[in-house]
Amino acid sequence: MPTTMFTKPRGLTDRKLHYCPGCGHGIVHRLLAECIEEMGETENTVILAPVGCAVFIPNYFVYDSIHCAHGRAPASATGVKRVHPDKTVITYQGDGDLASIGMAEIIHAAARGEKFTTIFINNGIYGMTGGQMAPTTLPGMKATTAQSGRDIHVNGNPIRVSELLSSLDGPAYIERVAVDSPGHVVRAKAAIKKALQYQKEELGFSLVEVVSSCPTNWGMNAVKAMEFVKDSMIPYYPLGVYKDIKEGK
Amino acid sequence: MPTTMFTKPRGLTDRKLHYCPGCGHGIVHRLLAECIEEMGETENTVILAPVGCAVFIPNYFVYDSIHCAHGRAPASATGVKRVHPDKTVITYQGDGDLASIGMAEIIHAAARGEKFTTIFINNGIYGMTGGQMAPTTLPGMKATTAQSGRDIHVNGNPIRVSELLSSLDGPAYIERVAVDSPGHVVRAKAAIKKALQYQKEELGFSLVEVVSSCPTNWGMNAVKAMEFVKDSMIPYYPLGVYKDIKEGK
Amino acid sequence: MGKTFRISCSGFGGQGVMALGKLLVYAGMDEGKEVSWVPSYGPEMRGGTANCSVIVSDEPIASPVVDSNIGVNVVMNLPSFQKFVPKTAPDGVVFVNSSIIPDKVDIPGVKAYYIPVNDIANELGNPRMVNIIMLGAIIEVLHIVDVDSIFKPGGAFEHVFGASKAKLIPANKVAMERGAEAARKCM
Amino acid sequence: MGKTFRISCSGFGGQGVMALGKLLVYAGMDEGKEVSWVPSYGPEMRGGTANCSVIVSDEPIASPVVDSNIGVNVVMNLPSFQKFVPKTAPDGVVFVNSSIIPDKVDIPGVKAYYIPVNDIANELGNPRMVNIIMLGAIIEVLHIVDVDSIFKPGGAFEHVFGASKAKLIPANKVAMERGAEAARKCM
Amino acid sequence: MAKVLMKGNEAVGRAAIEAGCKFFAGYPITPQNEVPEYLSRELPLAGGTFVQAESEVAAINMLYGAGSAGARCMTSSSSPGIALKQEGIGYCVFGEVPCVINSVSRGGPALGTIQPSQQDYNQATRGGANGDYHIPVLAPSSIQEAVDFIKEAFEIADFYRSPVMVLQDGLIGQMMEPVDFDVPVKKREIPPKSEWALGYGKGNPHIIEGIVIDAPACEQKNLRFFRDKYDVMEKNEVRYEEYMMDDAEYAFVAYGSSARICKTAIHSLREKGIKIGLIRPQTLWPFPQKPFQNDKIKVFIDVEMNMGQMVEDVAYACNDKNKVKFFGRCGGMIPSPEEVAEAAEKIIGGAE
Amino acid sequence: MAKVLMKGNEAVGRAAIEAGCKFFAGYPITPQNEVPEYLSRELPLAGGTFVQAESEVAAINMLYGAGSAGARCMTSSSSPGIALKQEGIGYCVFGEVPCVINSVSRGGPALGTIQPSQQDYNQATRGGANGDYHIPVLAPSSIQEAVDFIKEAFEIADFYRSPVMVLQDGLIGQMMEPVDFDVPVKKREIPPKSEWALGYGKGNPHIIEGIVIDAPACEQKNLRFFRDKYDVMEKNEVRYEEYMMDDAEYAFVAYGSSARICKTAIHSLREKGIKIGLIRPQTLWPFPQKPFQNDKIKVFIDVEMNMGQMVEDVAYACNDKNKVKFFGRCGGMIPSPEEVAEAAEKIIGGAE
Amino acid sequence: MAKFSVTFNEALCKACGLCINACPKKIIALNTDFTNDAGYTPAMMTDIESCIGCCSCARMCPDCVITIVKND
Amino acid sequence: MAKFSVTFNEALCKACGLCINACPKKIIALNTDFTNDAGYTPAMMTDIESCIGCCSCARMCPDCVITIVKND
Ligand SMILES: Cc1ncc(C[n+]2csc(CCOP(=O)(O)OP(=O)(O)O)c2C)c(N)n1
Ligand SMILES: Cc1ncc(C[n+]2csc(CCOP(=O)(O)OP(=O)(O)O)c2C)c(N)n1
Ligand code: SF4
Ligand code: SF4
Ligand code: SF4
Ligand code: SF4
Ligand code: SF4
Ligand code: SF4
Ligand SMILES: [Mg+2]
Ligand SMILES: [Mg+2]
Repeated sequence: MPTTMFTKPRGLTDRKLHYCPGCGHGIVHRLLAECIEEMGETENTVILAPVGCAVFIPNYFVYDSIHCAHGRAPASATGVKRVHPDKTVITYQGDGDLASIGMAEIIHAAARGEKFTTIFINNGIYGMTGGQMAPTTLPGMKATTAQSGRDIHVNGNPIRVSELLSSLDGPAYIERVAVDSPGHVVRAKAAIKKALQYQKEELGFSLVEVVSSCPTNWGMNAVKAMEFVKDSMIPYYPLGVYKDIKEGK
Repeated sequence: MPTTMFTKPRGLTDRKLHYCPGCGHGIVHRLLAECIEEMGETENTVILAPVGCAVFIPNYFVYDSIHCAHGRAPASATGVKRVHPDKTVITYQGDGDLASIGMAEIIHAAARGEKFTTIFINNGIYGMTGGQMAPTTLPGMKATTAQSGRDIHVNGNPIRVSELLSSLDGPAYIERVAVDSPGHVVRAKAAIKKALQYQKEELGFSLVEVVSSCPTNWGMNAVKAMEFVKDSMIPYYPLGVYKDIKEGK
Repeated sequence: MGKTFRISCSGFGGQGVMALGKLLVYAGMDEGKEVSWVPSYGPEMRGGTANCSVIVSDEPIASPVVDSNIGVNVVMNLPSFQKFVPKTAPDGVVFVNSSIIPDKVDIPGVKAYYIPVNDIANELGNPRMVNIIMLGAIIEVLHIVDVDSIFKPGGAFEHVFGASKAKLIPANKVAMERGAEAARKCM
Repeated sequence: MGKTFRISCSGFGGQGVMALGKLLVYAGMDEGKEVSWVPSYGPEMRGGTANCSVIVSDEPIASPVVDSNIGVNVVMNLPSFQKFVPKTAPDGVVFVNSSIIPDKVDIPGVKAYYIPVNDIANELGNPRMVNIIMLGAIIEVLHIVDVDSIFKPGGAFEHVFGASKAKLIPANKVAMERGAEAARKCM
Repeated sequence: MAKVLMKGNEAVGRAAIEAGCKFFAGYPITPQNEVPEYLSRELPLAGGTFVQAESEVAAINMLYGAGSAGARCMTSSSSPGIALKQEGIGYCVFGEVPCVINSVSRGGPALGTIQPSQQDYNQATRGGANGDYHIPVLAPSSIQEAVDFIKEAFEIADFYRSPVMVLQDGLIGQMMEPVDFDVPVKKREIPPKSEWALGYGKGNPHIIEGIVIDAPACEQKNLRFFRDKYDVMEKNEVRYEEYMMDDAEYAFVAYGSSARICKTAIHSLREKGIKIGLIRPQTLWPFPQKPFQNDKIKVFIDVEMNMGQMVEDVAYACNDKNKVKFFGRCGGMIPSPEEVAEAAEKIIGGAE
Repeated sequence: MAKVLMKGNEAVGRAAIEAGCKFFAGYPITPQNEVPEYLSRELPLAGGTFVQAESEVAAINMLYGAGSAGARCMTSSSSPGIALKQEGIGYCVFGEVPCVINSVSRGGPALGTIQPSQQDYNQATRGGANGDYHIPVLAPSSIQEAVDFIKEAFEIADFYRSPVMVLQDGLIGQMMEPVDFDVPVKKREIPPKSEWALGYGKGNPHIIEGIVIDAPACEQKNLRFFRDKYDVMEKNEVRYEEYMMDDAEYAFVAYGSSARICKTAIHSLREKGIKIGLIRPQTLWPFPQKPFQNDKIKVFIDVEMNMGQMVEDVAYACNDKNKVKFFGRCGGMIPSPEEVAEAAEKIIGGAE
Repeated sequence: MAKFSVTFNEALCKACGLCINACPKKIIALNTDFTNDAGYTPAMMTDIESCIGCCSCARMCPDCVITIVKND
Repeated sequence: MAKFSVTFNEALCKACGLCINACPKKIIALNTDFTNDAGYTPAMMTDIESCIGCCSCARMCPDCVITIVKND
């Protein structure tokens, strides 16, 4: 009897994703739906969409969902989770959303140890608005508001979110992963699953930072963009577990 | 000939401080004025006041000054310093102001490496509004919004600001000091001076976190409050240098 | 038309003027009167002056602020005397803490009572009772409320200071009576 | 009253409809006409349809939006055909990319030109020139602007694509001419 | 139950609990601190959650989440804090998230002063969020009314799935008055959570919308709001009090604390034979129209603790701006009944 | 200089540089992204500073600092971003900090849609900050006017030491039109920095105030603003255009893009013999009063890309709400000249 | 029958090439003969027999285009 | 004349006691015989001869009450 080894997870709707060809958002959407399905939480999940390319998340997942104000998903998730402590509550945020305008909200949700999970897509750019500099844009990397490349003396230094948040006491689990290769995708899925499990176990706040790509605003094709992730992004944003209270880290 | 060993620095006006008896704000005001005077910057300084008990800073210093919106002094200081790169620019912020509502602004000013100096008064409470919980209120410590003492499972974990900011690349100098004893006051002054010197040398952002007291809202007299700083605050907020780019730290 | 007391209580923070006002409104409410209490909340951190507006009336209360036309003007320190006495109503009454206020009220038609509350409190060995002594004087002169409404179980005193402070009632009754006595001397 | 061209250009992102519109307005401005160019900016990330409103007129331009009563309707793909053709003015003209649009315009009074721009572009070995070919057809039929205003040094072409692209002008001239030729065949 | 004496702010907290509020998020600011302080202590005892938010922005966005999840929820703040909530209020409007915003005004602009004021009338009634929208604004003038209006606000919020604001001034927040918590509130048929709230969408996902990227659809949503919400509110939710208006030739127009001051002024003016009454809007939006369709009134004297922010609403309602005069104090100053009466006499003198 | 063809947003950026803007802080948001993008590239070349702020809140507070320090400064944003700036705008008002706020509206509320709209009229003219205050709001209806008004805005801001808003819609921001950058701007006598700005206070400290804790002093400050700023602005800064009003019996009232659409509609209506013109407010605050004191006009037809936010201002100006009718589209929809003309015909038909 | 079936939902494919790049056997290519509704030339298998069922292609696909079935 | 003069600006003193606590020689006390305008009983020296001029008192004073002069 033929066995299906790989197919679209149940948590995704049939809507065609509006993302550009080869955009990492699609990969992460699928991983998230896979993890939730495997945990049997498909009917028990609420997802909070950011402002950013992923704003249309409600079109793509079968979960209850909400469009949050730019950067404020962690605050809104605090509201949702406190009202529904038994639901799996997930925020999905880009680097502009989480690390720029929403910096106060993510730090405080993390410090409070709010028991939801954040999927943080670090693609080093403001995708939706057309390629402006993000807090995570690499030094030298071009953006429409740093047209000759980010100069740290003019534009400031990039922010490493996982490192920053792991100095806090509230988070239970923080890992940085990437989706540039099949191997990393597998690792990314494991991290997402672990983060959701920590949520279920009520251990505290959990976050997975996914180093992803934005072929369109990086001005590269999808394959080259994944190479850029490997060659340029990951060295600046080292992958690994930054916080794991079960491991005493 | 008699020599004056100690007197009010020139940078302070003759106005009587409105602070409660024994409040640490007064000590830090004096230290700041002393350092600025010793550096010959009395006529060249702009100070940005927070919202908090120190909101009336413009009454007490002879410098040009401005009342900032709650938590936004780092943003406004960015504006001032970019327009006047040659001035000594100082923000003075409380823990509610800097670490709660103003968290995004301080992190981003620090990450951008804005060349001003922040004096951060950690007194573990919202002084001005009458003793509500601050992001720095210790576990177990009472506040009007945590009346049986901060419970980290209900109220979340305190935030250690110096540790948090020192994970960033923009800051040149970050030290945590206290004003509970004459010895610590001397050390605090040295830290403030160093921070201002790093600003003059255009090395980047500098911040001195001062562990201070709020006798009124802690419900203690001034002497007991300083003992509380020593016995309870400092163990949770260890003193020391957290960032010093000259020392490669 | 029934009677309306428009009361202002003012003094240093720490002299208990806010509590004095609260005792009046709790007792007044208990007696079925209309009441209101308005604190002035100033910018001062600590210290400085404090004051409250109190109305005890047989009619519904329109404006609860007593900052002009003060009917019953209780002043516990000199800054308050200077600030509030000029605002007394033409037929008003002033209660002055004469222990620390040397000045005299000089407004035609306005009657003043000089109660040395600090001295009496010191005699009683409890300087914090100045407000209760003054309250005794006020009630003695104006009968705004009954003394009993203050001290009875579940009464104003317990409301304001908490049931756990009920043990202090006897001492406070004495203080009230000493205030009343001082007032009688002025009448 | 002078002449006013109310133009709509629509197609896939990548077919250069925005640039087509811009060439018209730069050239029109150069010729002293009143001009305006309005992009539609949609929510789509990439792909999807793009369109712009262009007006070239002898009079000051009031509303710059050309979304109804379209005088010159340039449609480069099928979705655009379906969406925009019904909005053509009663005396309007439609330019259809007949290489990939099988449908025909069937509105009384409206004249349509079917230009197989993809085929011509492929013949010329440069599929990106579809917009220039179409522009050639439009100018040939309507004389909205002079070809010279497009290609002269410092002209529209250099404005839109940058002076560094001036070397491509000869090839583009050829493309224009091929478009004009195709239009003449439809006349 | 008997009346109890309570500070306005604490009474607001208790009213919220009695109305079934299960989530409160707020950030300290004078003169409303007793609201969060009271609720931090009492709400958990009533099975609810109190969160001290990191900011006013976070607080309103927490409500956006908690309200979306179907809980009755409230935030409270004062002037600059309300300014920071504007974007979030817009999201609650668009996402149709019921919530209650308690606003206790102080003198402004900016940090201004902490004394009571009504300088936030425009802020409350016109908002500062983007887009076309309205939210009901209830303006109590006593602690009793503050309690009743808070309870009512939760009902209105749930009924229309909309934010509702209760606009007070520092005076009502800080004073004490007897209050009866047993005044009944009209219960309404409210849309069941199972039909829309997050966490209830089993199988048929519930979506709380912040964006409707397709302009025609976005327009339709706006039109639906006007048809099903704002127009209905204008018809059904208007509240006002008329005081001594039966024989009145002049009318004060005032809300909140300044209305109380006007009442005192009316007594002294009537003693002088001036036939004056008071129209007291209890809802500032929807603004009452009917009491102003009164031809007997020669002059409407708008009295506010601001520079005349309500004047245009009164002029619109009575449709003759020349009939509208203004007296006010601002920056945290409370007018005395005497100065109000005097101002009225002058205005009336000028009008005759 | 000859006219150049430019996108509205870029023209705004260039106008700011020409006006001497030396500091820009902004946060990306559609449909105004070309403003920060252009300035990030061009402003440093002109000796100025561009900062991409971490948020709109930070951006306006950066202006509060840079403006206080005496630099001409600007921020730019769109609908929800402007909502977030409200508190900061209040600080700029109270601290008397000159700055220019460019607002390019999209459909709302909330994230709404990114299509052009005029749904932020209330947001711009009534603000959402606390306290009594007004800021001048200029509403260009072409790119030329956008450029002229940006330059003028800097002059007004410096003259009154006040924030000034330029309110546009996405259409003007995104379109291209020829523009002449050499149209002269009236230079004004502006208060010298040496008298007030931070960094210029040698010996006599300069203080930018956000708080005046003493209520009487706070009131005095408010009164001074009304006397020295708002009243003067109402007298001197009102701008409007009258178009074909000489013989008009009906008048459109419209600003920005919708005014252009009305002009096209006027042509077709006049062809049908309907004597209609246009009153186009160029300042939304102060709102023009004079053109509405026109007894020949039977009906004022307010046309906006919103649900009628200007209606009350028109009614107030003409002092008869029954003469004011409304037609509009919202949520990012742009009305066509044809539907405007048709709506006008219907309204006029009903009126006759 | 090959050991594995690898099928592409062509309507959803955006021709990004990530699957092609990920496949260790290099047996995926774009089908330039066919353009889907969105204007893309979707990916297809060139040599299903060589497929080792590693799922690398599917894991990298952002658009859930690929389904892999083991035929036993 | 004592080696040091330690003077208190009594009008500013808030009687917080921090100087008293800081003085290693324990030669500062509150002057309960005098109440300043703000209602406080200000600090004073009890034994100036024992002063070692360490400035600890002044360093701890939040209100700049204390001036220390070395008399040589
Ligand atoms: C208050 C507010 N400010 C700005 C915007 C505009 N905006 C939309 S998306 C976005 C940034 C998106 O970047 P990111 O979070 O990195 O997500 P990505 O698109 O890269 O996935 C911005 C600034 C907005 N919608 N609301
Ligand atoms: C936007 C805004 N929110 C809240 C407040 C009220 N507020 C004034 S001071 C303060 C906190 C002060 O605490 P902190 O920063 O720790 O300073 P401290 O008084 O302890 O020195 C708050 C919340 C305000 N003025 N503005
Ligand atoms: S713009 Fe970038 S992040 Fe957004 S969908 Fe396209 S590739 Fe993905
Ligand atoms: S309240 Fe606390 S921080 Fe504020 S002045 Fe008093 S002691 Fe100092
Ligand atoms: S399953 Fe592996 S081998 Fe087979 S096509 Fe996909 S990537 Fe290639
Ligand atoms: S990865 Fe997916 S979308 Fe990309 S080419 Fe392969 S099948 Fe198509
Ligand atoms: S200088 Fe030293 S020894 Fe002298 S009084 Fe002060 S603390 Fe005491
Ligand atoms: S430390 Fe200063 S304020 Fe405190 S008691 Fe001593 S002299 Fe007075
Ligand atoms: Mg991004
Ligand atoms: Mg503090």
